[in-house]
Amino acid sequence: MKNEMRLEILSISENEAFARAVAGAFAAQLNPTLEELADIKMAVSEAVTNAIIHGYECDGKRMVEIHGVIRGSVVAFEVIDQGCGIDDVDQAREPFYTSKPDLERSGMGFTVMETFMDKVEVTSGKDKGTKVFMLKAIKAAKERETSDHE
Amino acid sequence: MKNEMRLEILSISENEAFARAVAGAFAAQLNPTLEELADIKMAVSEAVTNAIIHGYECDGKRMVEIHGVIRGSVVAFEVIDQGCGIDDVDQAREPFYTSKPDLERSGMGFTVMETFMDKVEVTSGKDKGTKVFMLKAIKAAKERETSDHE
Amino acid sequence: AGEIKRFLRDDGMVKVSRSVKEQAFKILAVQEQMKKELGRDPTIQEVATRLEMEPEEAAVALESIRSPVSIFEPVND
Ligand SMILES: Nc1ncnc2c1ncn2[C@@H]1O[C@H](COP(=O)(O)OP(=O)(O)O)[C@@H](O)[C@H]1O
Ligand SMILES: Nc1ncnc2c1ncn2[C@@H]1O[C@H](COP(=O)(O)OP(=O)(O)O)[C@@H](O)[C@H]1O
Ligand SMILES: [Mg+2]
Ligand SMILES: [Mg+2]
Repeated sequence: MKNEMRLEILSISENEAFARAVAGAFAAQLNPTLEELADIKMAVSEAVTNAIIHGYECDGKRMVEIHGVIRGSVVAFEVIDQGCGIDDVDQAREPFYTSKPDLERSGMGFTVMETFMDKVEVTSGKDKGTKVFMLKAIKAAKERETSDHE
Repeated sequence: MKNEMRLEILSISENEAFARAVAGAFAAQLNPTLEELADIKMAVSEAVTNAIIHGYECDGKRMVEIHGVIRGSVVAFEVIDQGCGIDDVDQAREPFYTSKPDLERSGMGFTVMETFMDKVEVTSGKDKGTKVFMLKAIKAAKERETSDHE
Repeated sequence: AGEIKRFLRDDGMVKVSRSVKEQAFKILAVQEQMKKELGRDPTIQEVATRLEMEPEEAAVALESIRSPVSIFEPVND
């Protein structure tokens, strides 16, 4: 299968649930299992939340971009903001690191993405915005059927 | 409430269902009844199907744009393609008119949009693409509660 | 990380297409029930809250039983 979508949403926290639902609907076309779908929704959701909360500091004016691509049995998402950017990406990706401890953030956003997706790439720079690319291979329906009968 | 989204999807028929799901998830933020939700999804779906089938003749290359806006209790969608356009919009909007009788289309797409939405505007011209704007007012949840106690 | 995964994964290998359809039928059942309770059509939020879902998620789930071509029934195989 081959498909593509681009979504832009306003940076308000109400749109986190919307983005999660859209990512789920897009990935559903590959007929994942419930757990795979939950993984994808959770990972995309973390990236979108970061773009809204950190990138744009919830200004409610600028737009977060979400690109979705399906190629064969792989689904990939890119979550892009033109916000404040990340100074030290390696540090940001460390488990429990957060620049906003006051907000009761867990510092586990990137860890969640890395755990639930097969690949996560972060491109960012101070005042240059942030792009998070992630992909996951979905076991094809046919393959699954075969392994069910093993 | 105030919100905004922009979606671009590839013009393949698989994306009709995806667009419908996205429109539904977006409109859900205004807390409609399931019936209002179904109305909106159906109307957006007809416009998207037209863009894919008529506008782009399913080329699977160009993108259909869907803009969603929420202002107060009104949700509006714009479905835009850069395709072949419509020569005679008044004729196209007539019930049962279809330029593709061979495809078993019903010719009722525009009629469905007009029936299920509060307003439908079509801007189009030969080779200039087509823009369909539609809006629907959702009874606010508060109003609904009040009328419970009447 | 393994624990977070395990926690999420009690659902095992249930396919999305089947379970999302089940969700959708539950949504419709709750809608009918609430209609009787309230004497009016419930909103998507009211129904979703009772099922501990997000309204956006519920809206997507309903797609699985309404459309002839469903995002939950892929054409890739
Ligand atoms: N889109 C972004 N724009 C700016 N900074 C970001 C962005 N995403 C992540 N960060 C930075 O990386 C840190 C770690 O992110 P994350 O692991 O999700 O933890 P948390 O969001 O809980 O702080 C954030 O605290 C923030 O400083
Ligand atoms: N986006 C579009 N681009 C080009 N032509 C369109 C578009 N939308 C509608 N039309 C024209 O208007 C006609 C009527 O549309 P509609 O009422 O949806 O009926 P149907 O799609 O069943 O033909 C179509 O047959 C087509 O000729
Ligand atoms: Mg985070
Ligand atoms: Mg039509």
